[in-house]
Amino acid sequence: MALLSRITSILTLLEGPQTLGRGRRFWSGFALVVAAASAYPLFADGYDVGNNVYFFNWTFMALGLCLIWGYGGSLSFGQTAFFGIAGYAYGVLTINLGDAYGLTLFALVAAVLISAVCAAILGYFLFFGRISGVFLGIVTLSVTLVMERFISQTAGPEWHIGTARLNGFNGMGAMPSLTIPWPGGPIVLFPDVALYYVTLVLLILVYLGLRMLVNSRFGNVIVAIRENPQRAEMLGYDVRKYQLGTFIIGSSLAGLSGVLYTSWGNYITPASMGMTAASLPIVWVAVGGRSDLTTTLFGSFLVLIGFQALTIYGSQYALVVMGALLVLTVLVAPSGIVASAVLLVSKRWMRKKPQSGEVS
Amino acid sequence: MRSEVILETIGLWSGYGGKPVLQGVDLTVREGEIVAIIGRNGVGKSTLIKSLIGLLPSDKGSVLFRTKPIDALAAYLRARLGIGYVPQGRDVFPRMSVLENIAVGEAIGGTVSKDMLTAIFHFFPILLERKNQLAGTLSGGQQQQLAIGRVLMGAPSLVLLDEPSEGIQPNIVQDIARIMVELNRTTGVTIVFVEQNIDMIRAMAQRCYVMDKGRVVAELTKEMLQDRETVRRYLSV
Amino acid sequence: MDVLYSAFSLLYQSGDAFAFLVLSACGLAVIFGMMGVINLAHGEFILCGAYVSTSATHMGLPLPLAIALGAGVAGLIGMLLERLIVRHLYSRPLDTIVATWGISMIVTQGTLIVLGSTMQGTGTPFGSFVVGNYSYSVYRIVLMGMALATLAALWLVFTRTRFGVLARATIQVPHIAQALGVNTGLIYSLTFGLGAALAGLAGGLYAPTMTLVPTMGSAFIVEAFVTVVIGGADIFLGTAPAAAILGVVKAALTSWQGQLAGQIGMLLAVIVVIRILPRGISGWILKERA
Amino acid sequence: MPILETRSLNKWFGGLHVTGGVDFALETGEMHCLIGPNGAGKSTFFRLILGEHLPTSGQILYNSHDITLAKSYERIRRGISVKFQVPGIFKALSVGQNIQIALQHHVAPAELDHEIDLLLSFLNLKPAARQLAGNLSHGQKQWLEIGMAVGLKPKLLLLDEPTAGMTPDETFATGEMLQALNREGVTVLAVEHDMAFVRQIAHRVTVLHLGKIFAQGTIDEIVANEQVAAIYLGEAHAQ
Amino acid sequence: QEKTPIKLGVLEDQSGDFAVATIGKVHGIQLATAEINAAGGIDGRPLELVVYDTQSDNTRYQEFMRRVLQRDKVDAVFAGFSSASREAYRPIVNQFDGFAFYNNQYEGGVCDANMVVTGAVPEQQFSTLIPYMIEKYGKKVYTIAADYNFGQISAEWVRNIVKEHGGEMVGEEFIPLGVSQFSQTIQNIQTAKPDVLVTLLVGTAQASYYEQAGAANLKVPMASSVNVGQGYEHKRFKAPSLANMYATVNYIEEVDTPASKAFVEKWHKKFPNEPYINQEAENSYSAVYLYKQMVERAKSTKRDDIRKVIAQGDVCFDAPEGKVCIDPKSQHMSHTIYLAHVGEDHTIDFPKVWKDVKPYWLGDAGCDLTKSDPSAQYTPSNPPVATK
Ligand SMILES: Nc1ncnc2c1ncn2[C@@H]1O[C@H](COP(=O)(O)OP(=O)(O)OP(=O)(O)O)[C@@H](O)[C@H]1O
Ligand SMILES: Nc1ncnc2c1ncn2[C@@H]1O[C@H](COP(=O)(O)OP(=O)(O)OP(=O)(O)O)[C@@H](O)[C@H]1O
Ligand SMILES: [Mg+2]
Ligand SMILES: [Mg+2]
Repeated sequence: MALLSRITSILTLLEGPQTLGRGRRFWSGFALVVAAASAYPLFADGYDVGNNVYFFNWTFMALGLCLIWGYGGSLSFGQTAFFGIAGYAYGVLTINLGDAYGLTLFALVAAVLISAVCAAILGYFLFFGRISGVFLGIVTLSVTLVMERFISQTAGPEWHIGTARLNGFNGMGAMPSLTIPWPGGPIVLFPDVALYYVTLVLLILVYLGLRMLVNSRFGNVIVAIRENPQRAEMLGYDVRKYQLGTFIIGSSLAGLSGVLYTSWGNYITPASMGMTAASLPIVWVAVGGRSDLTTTLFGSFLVLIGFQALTIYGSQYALVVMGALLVLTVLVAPSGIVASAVLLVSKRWMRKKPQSGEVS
Repeated sequence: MRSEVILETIGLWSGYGGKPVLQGVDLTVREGEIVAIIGRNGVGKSTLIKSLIGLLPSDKGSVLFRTKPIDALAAYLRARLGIGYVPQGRDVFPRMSVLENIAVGEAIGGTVSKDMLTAIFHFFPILLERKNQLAGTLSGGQQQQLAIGRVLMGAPSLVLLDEPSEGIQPNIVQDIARIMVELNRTTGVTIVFVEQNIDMIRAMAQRCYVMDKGRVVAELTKEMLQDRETVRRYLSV
Repeated sequence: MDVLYSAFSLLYQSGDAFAFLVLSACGLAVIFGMMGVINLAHGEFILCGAYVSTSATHMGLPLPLAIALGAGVAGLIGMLLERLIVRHLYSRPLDTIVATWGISMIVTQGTLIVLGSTMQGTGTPFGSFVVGNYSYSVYRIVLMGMALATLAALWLVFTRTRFGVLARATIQVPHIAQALGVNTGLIYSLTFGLGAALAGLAGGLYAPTMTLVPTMGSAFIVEAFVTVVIGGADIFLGTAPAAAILGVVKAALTSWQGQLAGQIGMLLAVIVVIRILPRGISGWILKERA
Repeated sequence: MPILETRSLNKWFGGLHVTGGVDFALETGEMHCLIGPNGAGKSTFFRLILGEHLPTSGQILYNSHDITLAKSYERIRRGISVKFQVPGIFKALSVGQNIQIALQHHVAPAELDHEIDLLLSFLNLKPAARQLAGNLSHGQKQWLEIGMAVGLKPKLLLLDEPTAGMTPDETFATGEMLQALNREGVTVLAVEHDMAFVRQIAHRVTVLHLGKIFAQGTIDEIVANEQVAAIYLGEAHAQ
Repeated sequence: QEKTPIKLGVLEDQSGDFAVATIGKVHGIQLATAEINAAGGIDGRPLELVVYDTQSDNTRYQEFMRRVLQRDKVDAVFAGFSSASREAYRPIVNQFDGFAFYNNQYEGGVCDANMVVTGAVPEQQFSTLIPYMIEKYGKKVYTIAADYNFGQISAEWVRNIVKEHGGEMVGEEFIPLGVSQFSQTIQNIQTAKPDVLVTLLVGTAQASYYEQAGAANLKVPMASSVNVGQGYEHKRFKAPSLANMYATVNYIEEVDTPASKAFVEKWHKKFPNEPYINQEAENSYSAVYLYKQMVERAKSTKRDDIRKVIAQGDVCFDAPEGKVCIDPKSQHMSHTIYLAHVGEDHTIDFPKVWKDVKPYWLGDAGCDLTKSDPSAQYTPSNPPVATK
């Protein structure tokens, strides 16, 4: 009984004031989306399946940033640093350990943990040094740029960990893909249907987990800190610890992205930590709507698809159009395209009883 | 003494994001008057003041300054017509010194008079004493004095004050009331102020509008203001 | 004599790094430090200054005029962009990152499409001089002079003119500044334009010494950000000392361990300084003063 | 036994001596008002108690524990809570959420909604429960912040100008609310410039001037003190 | 009735950092394709290009390599400028067992049966250049190189060859990519007083070196394997900042042979605004013709069939630079190496030409794709273990 009520009380956290979407309509929509996503590989060709896995890979990093920035109010420009750390860690571990006995899965966990530890160390300096606002963004940017510069020059043979060469600017390759040990022979997760389902399940779990996190007491506190850290402290919360916790969780998600990406393409490069790469998560999250997990998820996905499509069909104008879209989005849909679209639609629905000025 | 009308609103509607707060405010202020606006929390007093200075666009109705409609003018242009504004909650420029804060106030009139600066320092000696301190580190009451001093620097012909006594020690409240009345007498400046402090209202106001739910619901004359209890009653309409 | 020669060489190298940092950072410092806008299109204003001044030189304009023209055009474009885009984002400073990133993409690729992948350089004027065993470029000395002159001019503008006071007021509490009669819109445009013009100036000044390609702005942007961060929000109290410190650090590390050490050393300096002085050098100075 | 005690507490800002060796004791269960001219150092005194500023020298004791160097949130957890002079609320969150964040410390999840409702109706903010706190009027924000401070169920409540911007009736109601809390055992220390309010609630009054304790006593004693009248009250109160 | 076209994927950076040097590569492929199609295609099958702009972004290579192989199902891919981009797409080519041409000069060492490399490699450029320079100017050599794989491995080659020829390294400096200010480097070079300065600078930012060195009146004879031939710095900078530069190139538009002149002429007819035809553009052009020949001889577009043709060791083409052949062991290409000398006024003359310079190193070191396919990249300090 107690256990049951415990579980239901945890499940109620799936919706709450910090997340858009509640009630039957939302969850049936959610079920529909999950069902569609699950059925997708049955209809799509191998390229589309693999390509979608690729998009999924990045959304973890976006969700992490949504947590740190959208909910926690600290702009981290350094998601890519943890992306890179975890990616390289996965490469080093798997090249040394091989892909037998589920060791790649161990490497996945270990690599994410390594990025979490790095985030804890950096975050400790940042938050216990009371750095906030724009400065936080620029310090984290510097960190990722330092990482990029450093790894870029590790081309020489002296830069190796075990048998894994870091290989400088050219990037590290030849690490095995994630491999699940299986009685009838191990399943190698190439960018294919199997990997699609694994990544999808991970994504759903992370999404739901984050929903529960932000609607929990912890979530209340981190948004409170975003709004007014002084007041939050005066309500008895240790602001720095909450900020650090948020940062570690968000950065580990970037790490998870890094591992998945590295395994997806059997390749990781210092450019993944460069200026351009570092700006992209911010663009996804801002364009999607950083104030909410769902809008971030769909927004990142849309931007990724849109930008790729533009690059394919836009020829030399692709970058110009992308730039223009970004500017327009920020101007026209200040809370992000997805969030604005959702608001627009729900206004239509709600027309009968207008409730402007209230939070839904 | 029937002088010119300096400020008039006709059926003024205004609010935030489509939600009306002011719902048809009519009031008239004559040149050289001191008029108080009172009402409970959240009835729209600050909203009215913001609509007058132009920080909030009016949705319907009209604001006239010296009989000319000024609805289309941005706040800075209204200020340049000679309307001064002291916001609720002070809003000094936190990372600028006291002197620099006052210097910004010069923008209104354009003509800078050394006399005015001397007068301000005379009224509020603490500002002279702290003239190089960053305004953000002043105490609450000091900031309020700075906000008033800042606006006087531009020698406005109409001053809008939003709860000027808030957070100010009693004897300085009395001083401010005295100063404003004196300024009004000597320079003829018109004053419209929102206030909750009975003593301040009675010490300054010649007339008083009572607001409720975005409307003016009563007007108190000089005679009615004589009676403390009447004012008290109306404050809690 | 040898001591003097190497002293000169150290001075020259530090001064050279200093000039690059100051000129890269000034425009950013104005826009970021004053307005709180993270301008990722900073590099593209530099590009604009460089391309305009180079084209003008090709058309026969004398170099100083061409550079001034580059700065002017960049400034005007900055004002225009402020009116059209940035203006709507002051209440959401972090969104300016996205918008200016977008602008940067448009400009870089637009330049590539319209003007091609590269532009021919004009060559560095003034030749060289010799001190001891080394020969140096005279133009680099001019750059150092310009860096100092720019700092001085900015200092005058922001402390000795009414514009400076009003600009700071506008940025701190815009609605009150407006209610006090400040044409905040104009102030914003002018400030942003000034920042853009300074970036354009940097572009014009460095154009003769660099490869002219649509992505050239990125060569400046990291240095610019680092300087501004270490300096903190106040341009004069911050940028100049930050550039001076970084200039020496960079020159020393580069001559000791090569360019990579110089680069990484500089980025590490950010982290160290931020750890000690969370609000930059100027934040520290201001706190001490208050 | 004093719930709060400061021993020769000093605070310098650069060359400015803002708190000058304050020896102050607040008895448990007391309602105490702190008054004094603008800039006397009242808010600074609060910030020292709360750990927003660290004292240059001196000691702060809470229930005989030395908390001089404790972190702010630790002090709050020991039972202090505060309403600041400038309302500090969570602007982009709803009024209800603001209250929730204060309550979730000690209220079981099952009762949370109920408790929030109670507190909101008490604050007259029930109709605004779903509104964003940043859109409240100035006075409403004050109420909300008082609500959060009270919601922590503190043992010691610090209020910096709680009634600024309230009408006389509201001020009176606030006074009554505080008296009710006090009956339940909450010690109250309030900074106020509204003498009617001070008269209504204060058991004892301390006048701070230039960072030092200038006078202490009942409100009648203070009002009768000519020096206090000269520096602070002015003629109107010097009856 | 139309025969089904042969599809070629083209992934090159048409925007971003590398665009300066790579837009011409796409043009080269388009030119060759147009010619081949005009002449009836390959065995009557027309060539069809699927072109994506990779925006100088490694992740775009990964996305589009999958796309051309899986969705567009191209028969071969022509892809990549930077080595990083090549390494980014190589695992994907391997995974889908595709066939890719890397038409770019690089640091060498890729031993991968799925790849054909038509660009020049260090042994081709340095074993010619360095001895010439030492003989002509003296033994003291100073290298400045981009601080990444290409620069470091090239510098290693320079170091070894200098030693072999009795020279002496008096300095070596690695410059991070993106660095654009060189005052200190210029001074370091003055301190070391070299006879020859080897510049292995990559990217547009680093090219600023020449202007700055010129302004400081640094007049050491320069030698390079990348500059001039790839980034045509002598065209972009005002004379005389590149004066006295010697570069080994396998082609540049100034090459003064009838074949080259004809090539330049038809190129400009098709692309009148081309700023410059660099060696990678010519490599890309030749690569299409080499592919044509392979398919025609194999009578198939299957990689295994084509590799049987390559294994015969006589896949050759009379390129604008001269005759080039594919080496079956490493699937790299032999080149005619021109020593381009930049004059005071930035005109080019060719004091020396080496014909048929083979990409010997990989084969000698133990890479033999006719026997095994390690799909790896080796370096002189990390050579392949000789096949058992
Ligand atoms: N920025 C805003 N956005 C939305 N609603 C607002 C905003 N500011 C005020 N309101 C609402 O408008 C109403 C009137 O507010 P206003 O500030 O004018 O009240 P007031 O009479 O000045 O009260 P007080 O005495 O508390 O200052 C209130 O209900 C408030 O919630
Ligand atoms: N950070 C700071 N730096 C410098 N001076 C400060 C700082 N904070 C406060 N002060 C100064 O300390 C003095 C006391 O300020 P405090 O805010 O404590 O006054 P107060 O008694 O609360 O006044 P009020 O009634 O006006 O709120 C003032 O003179 C103020 O200017
Ligand atoms: Mg108000
Ligand atoms: Mg105070």
